[in-house]
Amino acid sequence: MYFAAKVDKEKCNGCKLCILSCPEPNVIKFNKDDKKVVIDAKRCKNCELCVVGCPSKAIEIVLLQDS
Amino acid sequence: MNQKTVINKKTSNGVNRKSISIRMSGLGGQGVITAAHIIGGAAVLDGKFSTVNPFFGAEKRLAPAESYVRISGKNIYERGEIVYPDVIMVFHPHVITMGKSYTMPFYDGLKSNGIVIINAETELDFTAEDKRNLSKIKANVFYVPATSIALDVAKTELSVNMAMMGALVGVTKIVSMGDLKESLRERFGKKKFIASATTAALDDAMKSKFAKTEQLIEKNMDVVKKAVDMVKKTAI
Amino acid sequence: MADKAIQQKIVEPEELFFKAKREKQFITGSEAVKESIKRANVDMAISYPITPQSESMHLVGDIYAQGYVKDYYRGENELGVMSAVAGASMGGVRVFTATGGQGALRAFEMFPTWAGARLPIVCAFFCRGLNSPLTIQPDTIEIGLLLDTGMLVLHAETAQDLYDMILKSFIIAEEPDVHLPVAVFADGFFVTHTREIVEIAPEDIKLPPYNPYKAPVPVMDMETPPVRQMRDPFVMKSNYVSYACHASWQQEVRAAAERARKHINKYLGGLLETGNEDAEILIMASGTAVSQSRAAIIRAEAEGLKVGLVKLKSLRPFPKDEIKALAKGKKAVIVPEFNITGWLAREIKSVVEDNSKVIGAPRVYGGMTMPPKLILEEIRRCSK
Amino acid sequence: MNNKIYKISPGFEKIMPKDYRDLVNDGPFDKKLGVKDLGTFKELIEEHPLCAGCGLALSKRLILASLPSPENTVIVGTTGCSSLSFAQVAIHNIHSIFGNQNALATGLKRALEIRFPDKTKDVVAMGGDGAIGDIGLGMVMHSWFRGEKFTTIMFDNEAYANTGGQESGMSQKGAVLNMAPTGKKYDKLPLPEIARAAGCVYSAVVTPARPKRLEKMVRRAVLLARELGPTYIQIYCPCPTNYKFKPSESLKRTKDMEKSGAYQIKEYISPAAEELIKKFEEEK
Repeated sequence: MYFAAKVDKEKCNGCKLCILSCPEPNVIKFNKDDKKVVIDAKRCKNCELCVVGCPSKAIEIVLLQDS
Repeated sequence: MNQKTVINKKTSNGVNRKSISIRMSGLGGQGVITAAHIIGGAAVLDGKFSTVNPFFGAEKRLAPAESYVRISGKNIYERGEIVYPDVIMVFHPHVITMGKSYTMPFYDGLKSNGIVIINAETELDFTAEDKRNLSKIKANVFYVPATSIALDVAKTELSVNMAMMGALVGVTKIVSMGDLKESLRERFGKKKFIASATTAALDDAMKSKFAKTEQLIEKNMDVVKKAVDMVKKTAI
Repeated sequence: MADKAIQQKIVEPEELFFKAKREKQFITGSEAVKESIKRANVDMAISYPITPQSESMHLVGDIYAQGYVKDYYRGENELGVMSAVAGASMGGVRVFTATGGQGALRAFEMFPTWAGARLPIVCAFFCRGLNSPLTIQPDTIEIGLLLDTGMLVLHAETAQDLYDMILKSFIIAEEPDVHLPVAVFADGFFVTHTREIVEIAPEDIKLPPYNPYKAPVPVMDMETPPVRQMRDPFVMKSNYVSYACHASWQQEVRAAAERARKHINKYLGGLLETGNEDAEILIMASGTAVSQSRAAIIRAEAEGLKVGLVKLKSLRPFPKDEIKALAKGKKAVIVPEFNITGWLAREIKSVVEDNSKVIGAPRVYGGMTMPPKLILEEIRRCSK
Repeated sequence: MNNKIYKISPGFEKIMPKDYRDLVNDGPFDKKLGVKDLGTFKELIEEHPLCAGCGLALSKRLILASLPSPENTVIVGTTGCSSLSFAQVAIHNIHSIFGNQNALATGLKRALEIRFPDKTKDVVAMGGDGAIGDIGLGMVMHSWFRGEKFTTIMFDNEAYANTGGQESGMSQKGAVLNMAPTGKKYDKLPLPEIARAAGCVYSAVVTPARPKRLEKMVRRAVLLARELGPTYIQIYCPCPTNYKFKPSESLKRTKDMEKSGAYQIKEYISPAAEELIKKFEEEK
């Protein structure tokens, strides 16, 4: 069980500001097909900088159950 | 291009085949290290073995400076300071009178029947104890007015060491005049020589006194020859 | 870059070391260093005018100006120089520098780093006393302090040794199964400032260039694949694997030094040299202490005393088996040293079977000379 | 670097770690990518052990994405927080001892110039404020005085963060930190100005809250260093751990510092650099 950032695809406008505010490499990826971001939760350190930086309030920190 | 003394294959002139060690004591800037280099170089040109090394501190002008020359017909192993010299050369009276020396008293370690050559215009006033000790080891004390010879003949104090070498050759015949001249030419004739940065600067000063290297060598050889004539033994 | 290129023919190391006709020159130890570097095909040399100073590194500057070395500059301090030669070596060029005494200690942190990064740097150390009280005079105390940095450690007796050891060190250092820095020590003044006859190879030949792609570690030039763990191994991860890597890497550095033995044997004719090793009394020494011992032995023989001499040329790798065998059954092993700590006696005591016969004397330090008479007195005492 | 050299030999694809496979298939080498492309390629840095919300980690990501020629860049780092992420960088990355990065980079850059006279090999020295501003300042400044052609980048978190938050020369006056229990007694070192005076042809200050500006500066610094001489970039890297704020406040703090004037973005460009920049822009 751990906390990690999660994107609400409905709200994401693909501005990529979250990618530029994340201190971790290769965590937030940009999907060229739907022009939205995806988060690799396993590498997320839960700093919340993307949450603060997202103008669309599309990211929140959630408690993930998987190991 | 590079400083080198190619060893002459000719046989020794036969003078003084046995080993000799010389301790030169002077003050920084007087050329004790250069003198040792030239004497050692002349011996090597003669087909002998020689090692030459200086000893000084981080101090510069007028601080004690010593150099040591070992010459032998056989391989030389011992290194460093010469503790038991055959010859002691004193380039400046202050070595004795002001104690500007690595060895106190200045004759310490001199072998029996050894030679002392002092640069002074007049005889020095040794203490009674010094006189007693010097005569006990049967020291042969010579004086040479090296500074005035240098000023008279070469018109520069930088040639004091040449006069001292002349006195040495006059007394010991340790190297020939020809080899000495050749060694001198190798030392000053080449474009650049470095023993230490300070020595290099003094070399340039020396060269600036003379229009040409050959003139420098001739004049300095004149100093040497005059010193050969003027060195005098004194009773203790 | 120097203004004019020098034409030198590249020859095999064996040719330069052993076959080329040598010429005798009457030069100082510092000049011998210059002559060595002239023929070593060195790419870069970096200097610092340390106090204590020898002329070696500014003479190397002169041959840079003549075109024998591709790049050269005066660094800002000893640590800066030792760091810059590391950078140059990681960049894949052959480098040389020299230091000694206080300067060496100021840069100390880099020496184990060189070894750990497997850099084949050749550095000459000209031994001087260490503070305090202030001294700049000859004293070999620094060797004892630098023995366990992972570098190979050689100790020159004469200017001839210095010339040969530096030149050969490049080839030994760069052997792929070694690939370690080599520290060539020589005693300040006694060797650096002493003018003596040295036999040297012609100046128109030089060693083959260094090939960094033969190194057992990647050269840092972005011409080899980027890997996750770089030439600086295994730092900063706190887990069992990283500890195990670090430990095994240290073993590998030491093992590489041991593998240098065969190359030292090949090029330097052995880690040590012996004379009269059958005698009951042996002198074991390195550096200038060997010269003083030779002079003492001549006098001992004149008195009818038989003494053998063991000259240690390599201190890392240390010729432990050789020394153990040589010392076996001897009456005494005399170890004269130019330092107060007696590191060589300590080393020898650690490998001989009965170490009570190892005599750590005479010792002189702080710039003192060692009259052969002092060694002779030990020989006489042991002969009774 | 030739891209082929890090390709995986046939049959080994499954053995190589995923990160390596990603680098080969999707890495930035030879692709002229930049900060705007982040999120669409495999980055040069991998998962590192730096703290959550670390301004240094963000800066390093941005710098690596900004390098004009990563396939021919060698990084020289030094002890400190930044060194915790060296082993995770997929270009040659040297970690030497504390504070000597600029001396080491000098030797490296000169060696690469000897070996590759016809190629461009960029060297970038990176370190924290402790390494660059304090312990290594002499070696840093001397590399500038000598005019060495490489870029120096400081991760300025205004403290010795790796060792637990001690005062550094780059800490703000009055900052209460370990070893400054009553507050720092003197001003932050004026390093950008010192860099300019010491011979840097380009000296700039930026924060990771301005990624595009940062990218522009890094590119300029590296390209100018190739041609002209030393360049310097100082990046404010907020440290939530030692300055004791929430990781989520890192970028807000950066903006506040900028707004209050405590940390000003600036750029000093020498006339020669100015001319060259103009040329670069025309070529574009």
